[in-house]
Amino acid sequence: MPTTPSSNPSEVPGATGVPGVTGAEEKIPFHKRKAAKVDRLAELMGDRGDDGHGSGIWREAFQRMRRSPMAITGAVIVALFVVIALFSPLIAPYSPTSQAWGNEVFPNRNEFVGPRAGNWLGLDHLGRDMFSRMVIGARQTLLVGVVATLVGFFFGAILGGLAGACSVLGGRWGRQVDNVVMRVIDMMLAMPTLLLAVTVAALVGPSLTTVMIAVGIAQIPIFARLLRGAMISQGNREYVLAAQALGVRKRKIALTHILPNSMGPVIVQSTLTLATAIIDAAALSYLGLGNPDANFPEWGTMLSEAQRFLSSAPSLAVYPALGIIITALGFTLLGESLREALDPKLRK
Amino acid sequence: ESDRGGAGGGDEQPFVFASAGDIASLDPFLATDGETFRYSRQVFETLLEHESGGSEIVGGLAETWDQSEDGTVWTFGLRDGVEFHDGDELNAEAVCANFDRWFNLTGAYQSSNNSYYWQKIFGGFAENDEDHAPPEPRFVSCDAEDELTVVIEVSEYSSLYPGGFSLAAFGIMSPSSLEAMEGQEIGGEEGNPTLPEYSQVPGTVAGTGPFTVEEWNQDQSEITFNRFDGYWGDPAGFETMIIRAIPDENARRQALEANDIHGYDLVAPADVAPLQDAGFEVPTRDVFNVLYLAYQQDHEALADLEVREALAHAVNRQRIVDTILPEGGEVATQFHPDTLDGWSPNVREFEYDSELAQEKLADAGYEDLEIEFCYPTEVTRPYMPAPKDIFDVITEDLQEAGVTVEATSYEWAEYINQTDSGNCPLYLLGWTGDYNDAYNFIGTWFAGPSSAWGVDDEELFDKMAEVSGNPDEEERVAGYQELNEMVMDILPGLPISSSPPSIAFSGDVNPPNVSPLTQENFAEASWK
Amino acid sequence: MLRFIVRRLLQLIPTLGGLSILLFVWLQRLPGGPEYALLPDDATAEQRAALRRSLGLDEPLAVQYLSFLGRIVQGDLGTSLQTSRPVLDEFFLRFPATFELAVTAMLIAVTVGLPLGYLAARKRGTVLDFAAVGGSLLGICTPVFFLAFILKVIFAENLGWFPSAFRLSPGLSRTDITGFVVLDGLMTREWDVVADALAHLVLPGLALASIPLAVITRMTRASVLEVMGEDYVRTANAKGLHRTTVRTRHVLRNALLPVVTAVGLLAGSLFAGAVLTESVFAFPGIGSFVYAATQTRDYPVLTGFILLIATMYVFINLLVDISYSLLDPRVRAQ
Amino acid sequence: MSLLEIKDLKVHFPIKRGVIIDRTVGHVRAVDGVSLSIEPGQTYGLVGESGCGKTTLGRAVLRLNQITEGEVWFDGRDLARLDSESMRRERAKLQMVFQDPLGSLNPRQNIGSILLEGLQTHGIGGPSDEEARGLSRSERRRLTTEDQHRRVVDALERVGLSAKALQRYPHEFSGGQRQRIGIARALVLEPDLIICDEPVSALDVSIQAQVLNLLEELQGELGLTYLVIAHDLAVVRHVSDVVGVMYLGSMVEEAASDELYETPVHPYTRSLMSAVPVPDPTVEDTRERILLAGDLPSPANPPTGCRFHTRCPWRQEELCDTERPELRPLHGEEGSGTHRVACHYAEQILSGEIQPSEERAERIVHGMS
Amino acid sequence: MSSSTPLLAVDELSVAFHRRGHGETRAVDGVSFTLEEGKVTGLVGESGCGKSVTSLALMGLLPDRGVKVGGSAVMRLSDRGEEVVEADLLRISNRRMRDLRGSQLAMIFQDPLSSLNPVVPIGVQVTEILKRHRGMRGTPARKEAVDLLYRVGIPDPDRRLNEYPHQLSGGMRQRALIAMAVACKPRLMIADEPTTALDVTIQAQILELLKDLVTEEGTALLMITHDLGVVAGLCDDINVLYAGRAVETAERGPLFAAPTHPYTVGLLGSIPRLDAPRGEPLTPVRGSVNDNIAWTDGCAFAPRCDHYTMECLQGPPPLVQVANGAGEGDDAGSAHVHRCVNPISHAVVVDRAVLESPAVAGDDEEERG
Ligand SMILES: Nc1ncnc2c1ncn2[C@@H]1O[C@H](COP(=O)(O)OP(=O)(O)OP(=O)(O)O)[C@@H](O)[C@H]1O
Ligand SMILES: Nc1ncnc2c1ncn2[C@@H]1O[C@H](COP(=O)(O)OP(=O)(O)OP(=O)(O)O)[C@@H](O)[C@H]1O
Ligand SMILES: [Mg+2]
Ligand SMILES: [Mg+2]
Repeated sequence: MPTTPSSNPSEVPGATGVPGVTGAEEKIPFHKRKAAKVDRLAELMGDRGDDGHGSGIWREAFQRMRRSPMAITGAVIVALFVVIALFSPLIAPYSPTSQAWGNEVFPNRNEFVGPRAGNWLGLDHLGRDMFSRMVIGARQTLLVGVVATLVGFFFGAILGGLAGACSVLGGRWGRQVDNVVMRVIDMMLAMPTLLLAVTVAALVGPSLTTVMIAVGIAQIPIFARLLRGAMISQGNREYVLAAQALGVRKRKIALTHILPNSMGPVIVQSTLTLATAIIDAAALSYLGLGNPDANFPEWGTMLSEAQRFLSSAPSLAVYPALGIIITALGFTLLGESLREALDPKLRK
Repeated sequence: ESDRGGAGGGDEQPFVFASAGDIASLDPFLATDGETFRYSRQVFETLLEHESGGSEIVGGLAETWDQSEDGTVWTFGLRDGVEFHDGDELNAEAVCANFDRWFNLTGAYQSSNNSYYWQKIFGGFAENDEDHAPPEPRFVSCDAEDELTVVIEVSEYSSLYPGGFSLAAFGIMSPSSLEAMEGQEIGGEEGNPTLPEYSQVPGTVAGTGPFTVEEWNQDQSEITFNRFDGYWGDPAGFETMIIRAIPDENARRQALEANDIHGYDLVAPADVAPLQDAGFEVPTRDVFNVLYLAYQQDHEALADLEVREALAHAVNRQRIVDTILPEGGEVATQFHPDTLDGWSPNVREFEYDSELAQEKLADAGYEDLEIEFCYPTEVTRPYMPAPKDIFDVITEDLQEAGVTVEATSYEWAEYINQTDSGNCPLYLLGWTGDYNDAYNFIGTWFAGPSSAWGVDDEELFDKMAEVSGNPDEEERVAGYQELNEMVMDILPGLPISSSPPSIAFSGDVNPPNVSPLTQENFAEASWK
Repeated sequence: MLRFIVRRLLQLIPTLGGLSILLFVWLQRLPGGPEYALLPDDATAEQRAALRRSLGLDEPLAVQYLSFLGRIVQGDLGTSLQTSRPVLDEFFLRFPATFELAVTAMLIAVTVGLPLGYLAARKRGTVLDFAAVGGSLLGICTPVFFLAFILKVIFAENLGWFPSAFRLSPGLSRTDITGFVVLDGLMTREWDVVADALAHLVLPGLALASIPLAVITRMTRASVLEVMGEDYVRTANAKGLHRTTVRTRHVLRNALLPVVTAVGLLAGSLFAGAVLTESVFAFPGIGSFVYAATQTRDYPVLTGFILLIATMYVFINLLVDISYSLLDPRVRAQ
Repeated sequence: MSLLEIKDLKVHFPIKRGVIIDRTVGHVRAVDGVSLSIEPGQTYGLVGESGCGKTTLGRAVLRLNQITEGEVWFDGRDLARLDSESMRRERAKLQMVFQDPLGSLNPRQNIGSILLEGLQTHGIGGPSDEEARGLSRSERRRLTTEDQHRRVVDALERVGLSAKALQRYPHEFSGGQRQRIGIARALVLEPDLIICDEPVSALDVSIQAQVLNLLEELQGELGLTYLVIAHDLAVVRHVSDVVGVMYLGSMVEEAASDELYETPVHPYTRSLMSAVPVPDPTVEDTRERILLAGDLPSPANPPTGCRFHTRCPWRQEELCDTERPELRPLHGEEGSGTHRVACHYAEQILSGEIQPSEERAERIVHGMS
Repeated sequence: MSSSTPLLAVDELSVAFHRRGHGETRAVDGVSFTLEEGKVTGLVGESGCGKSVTSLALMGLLPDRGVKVGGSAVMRLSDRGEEVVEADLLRISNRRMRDLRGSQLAMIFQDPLSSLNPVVPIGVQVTEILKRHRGMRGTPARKEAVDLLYRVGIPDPDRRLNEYPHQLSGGMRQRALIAMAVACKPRLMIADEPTTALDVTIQAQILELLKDLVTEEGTALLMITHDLGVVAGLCDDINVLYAGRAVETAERGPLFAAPTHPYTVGLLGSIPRLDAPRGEPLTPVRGSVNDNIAWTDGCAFAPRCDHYTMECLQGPPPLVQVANGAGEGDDAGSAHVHRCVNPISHAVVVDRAVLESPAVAGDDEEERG
């Protein structure tokens, strides 16, 4: 079953008989023989299966990821985390801020309450239910990760997209714009991420928003460079030239051709940034720039608060730490396997 | 393991103490921070001091002191036979040389962070430099009446005296070192002061204290002391002592546990019991501080006394004391620790009663009170060991009483700014006394209108001025008691607790007497 | 090559200039000034205002910046408000500690990461590979300060194998020549100092190494895997070369190129990463000092240190680029 | 009148270098004074070694490369002088087929959208102004959409693909099919001229033949004009009416396809022709081979005089390395005047007056000891 | 008999790749051929038919895992003295293979740039093989390397030794690769599309070089290419591969003069020939290699064949001797074999009209879309 017809105009079915056919077949009428042949061929080629329709690179990547244990582990972790985060108020048995058991815990005397029937993960240093705090904390943590990533993604994409588009299509003037934007990005890159975050946090004052903005800003140059790099490499591809040859406007080429094709690495990076954001947020909390509001427990804050009790009640620190590590691991695994799945080198 | 690190120095291993930060200068006069004063107390002595382990003022370099009737002339009888580290002898002229130097400082020395305590106690200078805007001078003169008698005159009486004479900033230095410092200015251009060399490199400054400064290693934030054998009192228990900075509270504890250090200050309450259990010496200081919850009365609801009372009833202060503060702390009934004269047993008290609080709020028409509540991050203060925990507990209590709390946190520097400017309706703050005088507490807060409190009570302010200006000690104390009662009626805030800050030592060490003013004399400590 | 270096150095000027303006404006806008950090709690509003004035902070920002620029041209980064010592002095006082720490971390990361990544690639799909990949992912995902804490609790507090704080045991006498403890110790043959300093470097070094180690392991692995599939490796095999020749000359040499870049980038980030590690281990380096400076609003220190760190970062990258071009003739040609 | 007339076209790429600000330190003379003209309905084939500037020339016509100098007359207008917006519109009439069939298709666009893009950009299709009168806007839009869709399907069918391909993505097709899509993309705009840059060199032989047949077929049906660029002389000769041979940025010989094959004059053309393998052992065994020494010199630093003199077996002591030969009609002979050569000694070579020096090629052939 | 044993006898070579989730791919499936000293054997076929895999299998360069190699490839390693040492290249130890590679067996790859290590100077890459197999080092090795480079026609070899691959032109890179291959005078050389990436003029140089090598050194050359033109000029015996199996094997004369397998015929019909009259359409094979069916189901070529019958789908067709009469009445030794149940007789080939015969293609196309 050829997918390509021959362009030979004389190749009209049934024009002449088939030469050299053996005697046995001569008895069967020609058209029947032909039909049988077609059927048989179709049958033989049938099991090869169709390549799938309307699928793109993403779909293919998805297919590949479905077979990767790394991707599956990552996806399961992330899915679990997201489900917990979304439904946390339903899952948490108690209010995360209720100090209902406040008189049972004495941090000043080193007396803590471990896991027990009513409190599966025990109580924290102020007599709050650790399990509920972990569950509700997942939501805050997810929020931090997502918003920080969006901040970095959004501004990074604008900067990088601008630079990339200008560099590829803007001619001489565009290269100047690209140059200027890149200088700014270089400047941001040269500034140590954590210090950048710390100063941002100090500027805005400690809060959840601060952490999200600080972590997000620190990611801007990474996204920007990535997108710019991808756009420039895509911009040198022949399909861009083809679009230009069609007479498509430059702005449209940048937006509908180059940009969508450059988003792959950026999307991969977003997944990885989610992990980074969660870890960086924890670091900021450790430095005292985390969420001040006890009403919204967040793992990073919980971890940094619990460090004080690490030797007497290690579990207070270990639960949120594990939460952070596992979640970050989930996103990293997912991102890495996505990267692998999208890698043109690994694609046939 | 007792010879770890013993390779250097003498034959005895050095005693290593961890502070929270490096010192700022070798000359305490230029400093404002506790770490510098901790260092300077080992090296320099002041005219007056506090009793070992207490807050009573006792003689230091002066054995006797007297004030004139109007309290403006102070006469000190110096201790005989006191020798400076550089061999100079202590006499009245030496003391006056110090005071004269201070009074005649010029230029950047007059900047408020280079002569903060001078300006606070003695006002401005002989010639005030407008650039730095120091206040009017209060110091008049220092005269050596005879070899061992010093007469210091001030322009007006203040309850700052005689306590002010005990401030570590006024450690007396030897005449030779003063000479050597002469002409050493605070350098750098405007806005970029660099401290003079004598305050950075050991060798110039010489005091009379039990230790001499051997070395200040700035890259390690480490200062090394040697025993001063010519000390007039009991010689120091350690031959060598090192104070090194570990800013992080957990790191300090872990370093002690790992035996990298032999003592540290600012022990977290949570660590006290475990450390004691593990065989460390964790003596508890006497209480000399107050932690309070301030009600900023520019806030509409807080201007209502009933609301303030309601909030006072809403907070379960006992729980804070029981679960968060170190053992030995207690609920404060007034803005004044009970270890200090002027404490009144008769102040109005507020029981924890959430329902009553709710009722009162309802009466005042604030059932749905929403209020911002600030706390500082990244600090522990002796009176406030875990700000966030305390904040969380209070928040929970307030919410129990139906108040909706909006949490805000600031870093310490910003926190002071915000609370000072009255931007926080509710906030946590406190004070540790510098010396034994009630004015050092309530006077700091309620001597006049301030945006920190938003209190505007002329009667209170007048009374404060009157009492504090009274040179008669007994009358003054009675006055302070009344004032305390008055304050608790006005209820500008809720005193929460007075809690004893702890200091920890290795089990091998006989700790010094611990001081409520956190002014330990490490000469008293020794190896077991 | 020289042209390239000069060009890069000249490009540094606008970058640093821009960065300094950015920092200047930004930092001065931080809420809460030094007047709150430097004076005691009971200072009055007048006193604070006076301090601001005497520090020159009441001048318009532009004026402040210009005088800052003027000084910077003369190599003066101002003085720390906290310690009143010149910022440059402060930097070089603390830089050796951080540098030693960073070098230790990098050494750990490289000496462990390279072989591990290489082995993982060679034994692709085996338990070793799985462990290396898993371990490095875990390394990336564990918050550094938490790891540092765990290391300290286990190896310093409980086992007592390594010291938990400082750069050198207190009281240990040493000769200070360069500020680099280990180097000085080696130069003066003070072996006890060297041993002591090294012991102090182990735990913070490990903690700081965790991320570079993980990154290098993964990069090496990926890079080796990629190179092993390259045509020229096939050619080398077709020439019948010994396996070791193929692996060293043809595989490793090419595989290490991208790793070199990564090492450079990581080295830059180590100085910033030191903030966390240093504060956990009370290690007296630039990280902890900068952190303290943010708390006290020590503008000159913040501006100066960040500029210096950024310069260093750019320099390290320049070095990487140069070494890259030495290693890769294709780049050299350009 | 020619459909496309290129006069003395030059495309130089600046080589930039500098410490702070980039200075231009030289130029890559990718195309260095080429003139040619293409008649309507003709196929013009351009051959030459890799790097000789064929692609650059093709792109310059479409102004996808900056033109340094020269004129490109198309349809009575000098494209080199058009402002960018008019040039953009002009592109509807000038289309291009690229070498890499996959690379020149946006992987994220389905075939339908790839083919529609050009129509939408140039607003082709839909009711004419007259027809559109009185129609509502949405109606007009509907008609336009329908018409464009029809045109797309039409183009697809012309290249032998069915309308089912519309929803599919480039990577789902085989190489030959992708190249057909590339051709359809050019075709749908109904251009006057299609520039094919190495349209078959990335394809397998059998597919290559399919595509070549298709191109010819389309020309027969639609009367297209082609500029076919390729490095394979056999391919070019197979499809072209006129063949131009390029060497290092300039045209060395131009003649009607058959004439060029029968009487190649320029030494480069001769050696090129002798190097093309013929799938016939008898021919191969008897053929005389002119082997060239060395490689193409760098276009940034081309040899003086005749660009080919460094490799030319017929090189003479005079002129060759000093004077650049012009592309000129061949003197004498039956030359219809269409045979043009850029060689000082073309006639002498043709007549056998000048013989190739053996030694140059010798060293390679008998180089093995 | 020893003298008549071929240098390398490949018998029923098969290579299957296993990939997780993909099952088994038989890239090479029972290919047999022999190589003789001083002779050139060609492997021809479209992309993906298993040419490279065959060569890699012989060189033992297939990946360690996920590959199953069957059959045998017996090579005569030495015939010094009476004793003949033979070894099956597919079975000998890795160590032994490494010793053979480079010294007895050498290979030239398709892409000269990617086949050279970009960061190692050419000199080192040449001398390392001398060091490995001939124990040369230092100055003698360098001198030998210079000599080698000179022999393959690299001008100024002394300077080139210190240069890196990217500084060389494509032709020179390929020469350098050839220099490495011939460094130890191997008895067997495999060239995997050595000229595909090169220009025709350069290709001619390289082919000439290879030809000389074979005639002068008596090396056996396995020439892999998809270009029948190249094969026509160079090879003595030719194997046409399709989908992993040889479909036709013959000496070059008969193969080009009287091809019998429809695939071979199709390939020949696909090539535009420089010497063919212009305007004649090509007659390519339909479809592409993607359209194969499994050999187990019948002839893999059937879906593209204009010639197939039901018989073709009745299981794998065997390799059979071509019935005589197809040209020269040659002896039984020179085998012309094909794998076709319904071959094209020579008479038919001549008659093109018959070849362009009925097909089911049209119908199929509609079904598939
Ligand atoms: N954008 C560019 N900048 C600088 N030089 C260029 C650019 N594009 C092409 N060149 C140079 O111009 C010369 C001609 O290139 P061009 O691509 O036109 O050659 P070509 O004949 O199409 O070769 P090929 O057969 O390899 O496609 C080459 O030396 C090339 O390096
Ligand atoms: N490592 C591998 N894993 C799986 N399949 C492979 C591998 N290498 C080759 N193949 C498959 O084996 C078949 C034959 O490949 P091979 O490289 O031998 O083709 P070729 O004839 O050399 O083609 P080309 O002309 O493109 O070089 C192809 O279908 C290819 O997909
Ligand atoms: Mg080209
Ligand atoms: Mg191949």
